[in-house]
Amino acid sequence: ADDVTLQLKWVTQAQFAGYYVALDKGFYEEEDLDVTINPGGPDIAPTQVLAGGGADVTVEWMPAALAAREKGLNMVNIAQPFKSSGMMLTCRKDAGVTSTDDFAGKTLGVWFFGNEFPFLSWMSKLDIPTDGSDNGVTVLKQGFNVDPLLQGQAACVSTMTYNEYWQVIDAGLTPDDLTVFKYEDQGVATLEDGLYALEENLEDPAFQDKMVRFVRASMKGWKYAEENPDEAAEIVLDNDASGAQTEEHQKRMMGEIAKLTAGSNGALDPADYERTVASLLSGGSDPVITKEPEGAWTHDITDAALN
Amino acid sequence: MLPVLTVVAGIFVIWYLASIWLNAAWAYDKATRSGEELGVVALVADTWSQEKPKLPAPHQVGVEIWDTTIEKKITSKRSLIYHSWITLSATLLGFALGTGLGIALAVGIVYNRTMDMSVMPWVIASQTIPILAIAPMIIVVLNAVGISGLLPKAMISMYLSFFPVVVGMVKGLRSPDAMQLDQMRTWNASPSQTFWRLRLPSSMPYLFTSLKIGMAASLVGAIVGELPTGAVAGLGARLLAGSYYGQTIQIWSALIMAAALAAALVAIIGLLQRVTLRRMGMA
Amino acid sequence: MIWLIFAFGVWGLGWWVNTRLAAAPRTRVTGLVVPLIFGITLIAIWEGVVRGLEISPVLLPAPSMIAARFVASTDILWEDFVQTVIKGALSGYVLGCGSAFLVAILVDRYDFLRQGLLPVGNFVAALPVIGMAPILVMWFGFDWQSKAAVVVVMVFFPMLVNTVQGLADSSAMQRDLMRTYAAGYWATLLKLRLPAAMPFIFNGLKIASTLALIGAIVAEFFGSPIRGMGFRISTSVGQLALDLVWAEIVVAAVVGSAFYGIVALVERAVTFWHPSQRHS
Amino acid sequence: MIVEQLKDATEFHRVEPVISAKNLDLTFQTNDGPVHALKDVSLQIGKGEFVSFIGPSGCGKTTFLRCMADLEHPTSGEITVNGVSPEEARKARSYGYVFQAAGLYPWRTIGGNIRLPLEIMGYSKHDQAERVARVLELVELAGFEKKYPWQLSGGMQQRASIARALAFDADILLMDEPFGALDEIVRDHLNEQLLSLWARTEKTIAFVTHSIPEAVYLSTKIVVMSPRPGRITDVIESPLPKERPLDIRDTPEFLEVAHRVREGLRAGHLDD
Amino acid sequence: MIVEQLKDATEFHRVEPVISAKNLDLTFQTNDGPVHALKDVSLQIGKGEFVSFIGPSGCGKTTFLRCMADLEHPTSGEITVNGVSPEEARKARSYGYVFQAAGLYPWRTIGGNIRLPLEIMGYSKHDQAERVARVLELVELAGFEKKYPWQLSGGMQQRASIARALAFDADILLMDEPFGALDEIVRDHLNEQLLSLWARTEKTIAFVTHSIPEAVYLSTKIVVMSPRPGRITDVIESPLPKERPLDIRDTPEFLEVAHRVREGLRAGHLDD
Ligand SMILES: Nc1ncnc2c1ncn2[C@@H]1O[C@H](COP(=O)(O)OP(=O)(O)OP(=O)(O)O)[C@@H](O)[C@H]1O
Ligand SMILES: Nc1ncnc2c1ncn2[C@@H]1O[C@H](COP(=O)(O)OP(=O)(O)OP(=O)(O)O)[C@@H](O)[C@H]1O
Ligand SMILES: Cc1ncc(C[n+]2csc(CCO)c2C)c(N)n1
Ligand SMILES: [Mg+2]
Ligand SMILES: [Mg+2]
Repeated sequence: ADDVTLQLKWVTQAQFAGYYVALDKGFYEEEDLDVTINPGGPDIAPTQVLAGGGADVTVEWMPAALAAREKGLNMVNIAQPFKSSGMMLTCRKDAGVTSTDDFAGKTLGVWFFGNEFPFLSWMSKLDIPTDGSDNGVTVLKQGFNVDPLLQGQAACVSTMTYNEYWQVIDAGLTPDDLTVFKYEDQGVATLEDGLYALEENLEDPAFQDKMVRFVRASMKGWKYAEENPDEAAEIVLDNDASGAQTEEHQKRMMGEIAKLTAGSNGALDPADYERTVASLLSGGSDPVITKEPEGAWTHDITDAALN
Repeated sequence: MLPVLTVVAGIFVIWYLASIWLNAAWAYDKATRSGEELGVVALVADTWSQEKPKLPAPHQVGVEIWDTTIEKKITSKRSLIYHSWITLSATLLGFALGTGLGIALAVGIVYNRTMDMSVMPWVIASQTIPILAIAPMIIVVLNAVGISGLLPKAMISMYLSFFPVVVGMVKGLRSPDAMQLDQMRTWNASPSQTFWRLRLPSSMPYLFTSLKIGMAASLVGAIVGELPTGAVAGLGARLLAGSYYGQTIQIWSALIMAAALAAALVAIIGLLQRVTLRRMGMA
Repeated sequence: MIWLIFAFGVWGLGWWVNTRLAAAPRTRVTGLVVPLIFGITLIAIWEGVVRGLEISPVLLPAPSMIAARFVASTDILWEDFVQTVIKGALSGYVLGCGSAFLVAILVDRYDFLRQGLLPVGNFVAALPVIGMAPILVMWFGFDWQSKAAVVVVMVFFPMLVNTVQGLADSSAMQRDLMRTYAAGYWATLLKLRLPAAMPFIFNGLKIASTLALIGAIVAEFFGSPIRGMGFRISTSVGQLALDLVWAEIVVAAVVGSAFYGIVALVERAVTFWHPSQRHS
Repeated sequence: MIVEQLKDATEFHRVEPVISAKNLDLTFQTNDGPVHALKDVSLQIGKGEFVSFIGPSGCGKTTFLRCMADLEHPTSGEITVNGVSPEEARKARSYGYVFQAAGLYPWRTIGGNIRLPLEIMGYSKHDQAERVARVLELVELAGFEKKYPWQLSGGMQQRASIARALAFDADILLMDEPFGALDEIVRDHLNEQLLSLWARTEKTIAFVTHSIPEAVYLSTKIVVMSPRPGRITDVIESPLPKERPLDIRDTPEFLEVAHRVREGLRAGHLDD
Repeated sequence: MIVEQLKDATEFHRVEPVISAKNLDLTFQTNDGPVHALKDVSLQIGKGEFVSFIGPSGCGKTTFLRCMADLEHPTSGEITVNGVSPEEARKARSYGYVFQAAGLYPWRTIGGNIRLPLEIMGYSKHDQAERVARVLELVELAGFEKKYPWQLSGGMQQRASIARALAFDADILLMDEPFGALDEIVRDHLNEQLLSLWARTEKTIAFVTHSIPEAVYLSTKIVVMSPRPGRITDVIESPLPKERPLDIRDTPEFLEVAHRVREGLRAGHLDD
């Protein structure tokens, strides 16, 4: 069997259910693949792991991948299981935020470590400075959780529909207490959770073939997970070595993830790609990427895998 | 024993009071949003039983530790003992490597003028580098050359633990006074004889103090090393996962467990120290 | 290949020069030059290896690249320095060491506290920072105050333990002498035990000086405003701007070493009488 | 004979015993069994006396002096200083102590070391300076005030520590082999100085020495001790006058006393 | 007169100078200026001689001994030991050194301390045990082999350190006030022992002391030094025979030499 190492963007959770299902159900084995899944974490830059040769393929957000490409790391999107973005900004009404006009003067929690790009392009689209000036917003580097919102240190924090949002709810705030800005609704959604491999590796037909089989099995896993969300969540729990995840949370997450993967057969929709690039290029004085990327995606793999 | 118990009791009292104080804001917040009035008793009861308190009450942590140690099979991924073991193995390997490196460097510094003059400033500088910043790079680089598993974590452990050993041992190996060294000179003792019969025995008190600090540092290193390996398992993973989900009770129980582990390891070294120094007639 | 040979060549040259210098009588100049040459040698080897093996700048940038970035980003580096070092580390250091010193004197004075507080203190000292930092960020907010708090927690116990140990370090005869003078508590403290404790107190201050910087930087990983050395490092790693990461690390190393050096200088002036200062 | 001597000594100074020890016993516990350092030691020292202790090394002289100074606690027996317990006497700053080793504080200069007790006892700045200068002169160390202890030879350090004990006014001086590392000339000089100081101030002095001539020359009373367990074997009252020029050492009385001390010492050694 | 003496001494042992110093100078740098510890010191010591050094404290006796032992390096001048540099002599383990302070290792018992140089020099286990027992006997410490240094009195520690230097076979013995803290009886005993050891083994001995009788009793040559800067003021060849019973100390020759030493010492003090 051929070895494949997959680097996840974050810790083991239902966000990556498709891969775990494929592993657990033997879909990879059927494709004669021996897949190792490495969970990520707050300290792991999947792009760096890919560059260092620690993984063959990685789950990454497109803004980070394109930014890395500009730095000279030739990452290529080979598949895009996620159709829509789950990113939102969740605000407390009692902090006085009900629309984007209320941001000025507020403190907003943002994820950095390569995840700040969608937020920054949104703000530049809204023409709100992020330097803490009077008519701008004060940005706070949000830790791993939603504490700043609960503690009242920030008016808004970044959340994912499938994860942090529910932590806010679990903590005792109700949807009525909150104003939620989905990036999708704001027209600044960027592509999340695509599969990326290195351009120079893809020149090798054997590697290409491996990726084709990998993507095929992975998409089979995703389909299975969408259809059997509870079982998928259980599989994820089994694979969580930290023993910290709860069944309730993972099942709910799987439900939300299914909404995001719906509509994608695994192939990248060039229109989504164009939208993402446009959004990233439009960043005013300090855009995330400075020029139109070339060769940042390919249909070769998905074409071979899905037909 | 009595003083220890008193202090511990005092800490518990302060801890309980602090958890009322720190958790009250959230209790009031909840009450106002649901339009209730909070009495003192209700307030105390609430602050001591929140699911994600700012500061969990001692009994909440105690229950969590009980649940995750005694109540779980030790092979279970939800057992703190399982995670402690994972961290412990990296700690011990890192500690052994760090102590070895530290003593080797110290001997080099004491015996080689070139090393004495050139290495020490850089050893100090190496410790001012924030380990959390380079830990992921170390792991990625080691991964790239095919080293993974226990060793990368142990390397970070080693990086943190060799420093106290170098500093302490350099001081210790230099602690014989001028007359004692002069004596060795009059006997024309070889460098290795001076080392084994004078410098090493004189450095024993320093060695053990450094080993204690080094052991605690190793543990921190092992925990740090667990974060960029995907926080897969170990006390670091528990800390992180707890932190990620705002589960303060889980953080605290992992913290206490880590501290207990460190305290136990340090106590073992303390015991070795007492036995050794007694056999040397120095205690 | 050329670059690799260059790396080995520089290594040999540096080692040779240093051996020669170290063999010469020790002066102020050689004391500075030798470590400098050692460092330059290391950096040259680094440059040679990175170029020779064509290591991707995304993994490990060459020193020349880091230097270029350093020069280009002095304003950012300065802003981060103020936030992390001046506001976070220094205030925490002063507060932590100061309070540890005072507590040590209390602990030393009352045997009850010594027997009770020290074992418990050792336990608390073993709480890993990585775990404490998110909690302290939660308690003290995301700005520099929480960083200072982390530093306080980190430096408190090394300083406490060293001071307590130092206060007990006078020899039996030195203490007997004070007894014959029927010297009171304060006289004994000021004239015997504090001076005798100085070598230990400085040990504590030195260890604390490296811990303070690490603590302040690490705490920024768990939430921070959008400046500070820890913030910049983690953000830049995410953006693969490794040159900036290393520029920050250089700042950390330089500042940390300077901090340590200053403490060591003061130590030399205060404990000139101690054997370890006298003959080396 | 010993018993008689003891009785003698006891009666002689009934009036004003400055130091009075009765049946002192002291045992140290060590890794290989107890060491009986003092056994049944009884002695009375009257006001203004100059008492020398002489005996083989390890016989308990230092230990006995430390008991007087409240630095060691007898296992049994009773000891009073100035009529009160050693502890109270110590707290009243009744004595100056010169240790067998110099024990200077390395972080203070010689001057600073001598000034130390003066600072503690609250002498005025001016008084301090004046006294430091005076005692440095006395022990012939003028000019070394600013040096640190490790820059002095062994004998010089010892003189500095004597100066330290002489700098303040204590009624009782306890001196443990203060002149051990000094040459004869300096020693003679300091012996004379000590005698004149003693005559002038009427201090009570307990003095450990290994030199028989020194003991005889200085003392009004010589206590001979013998080891294992340490006990008093002879107490000799000196018949010499209070006024003692150096050449008194050639008189028959002097030689006679010296002889007796030597005999006592020798007896102690034979016991062994 | 001094010049003559030096010439005398130089010529006397032309045959086999074991130690030869020519115009030694040594200056210590201290915080308040240089200290001139040795000035223009020249001396020859022949094989089998017993040379005592005597002089006021701080005159440089220890410093001179340390120069011979390669523990201190003269600022200028030349010194050879056994015809080679002190360093080579040290490496050949040519001498045993007794320090002014005992300097025992606290983590070794008395026996272990004495065994230390034997272990270093590679004596056999059996030989070690035998030698340790012998020298312990010699300094009257039999029975204390298993005690730790801090459980011994000052004098006992010093005897242990003497025993340590005697335990191995060195041609040259350098002894810095070895008997300072001992009482007269033990001192007499050890003096006799040392003399018989010297006669038996033909060692060359350099011996620092503060006691004039001791210097005269032991030596074939007495070197008188004077301080600031430390220099040799007199070198006295002893006319006493090699065979010296203790009561030689009452002979006129003895008293005559002692007188001359005393005068030399006094002169040194007056210089001051
Ligand atoms: N701290 C101690 N622990 C155990 N034994 C001790 C201790 N101090 C003294 N001794 C023992 O007590 C005995 C008396 O010792 P002490 O120091 O009083 O003798 P000394 O008469 O002063 O002798 P010296 O003239 O050599 O100074 C000795 O045998 C010594 O070994
Ligand atoms: N390490 C040093 N640093 C500075 N000065 C020193 C040092 N060692 C000795 N001296 C000085 O050198 C001089 C000679 O000292 P040395 O120890 O040789 O005297 P000594 O003749 O042995 O005296 P003693 O009989 O008191 O032991 C003294 O004035 C002393 O202050
Ligand atoms: C330090 C850090 N904070 C936030 C994210 C953002 N993030 C990326 S994927 C993902 C999973 C959603 O639950 C989240 C939260 C990160 N990667 N690292
Ligand atoms: Mg004594
Ligand atoms: Mg000397």
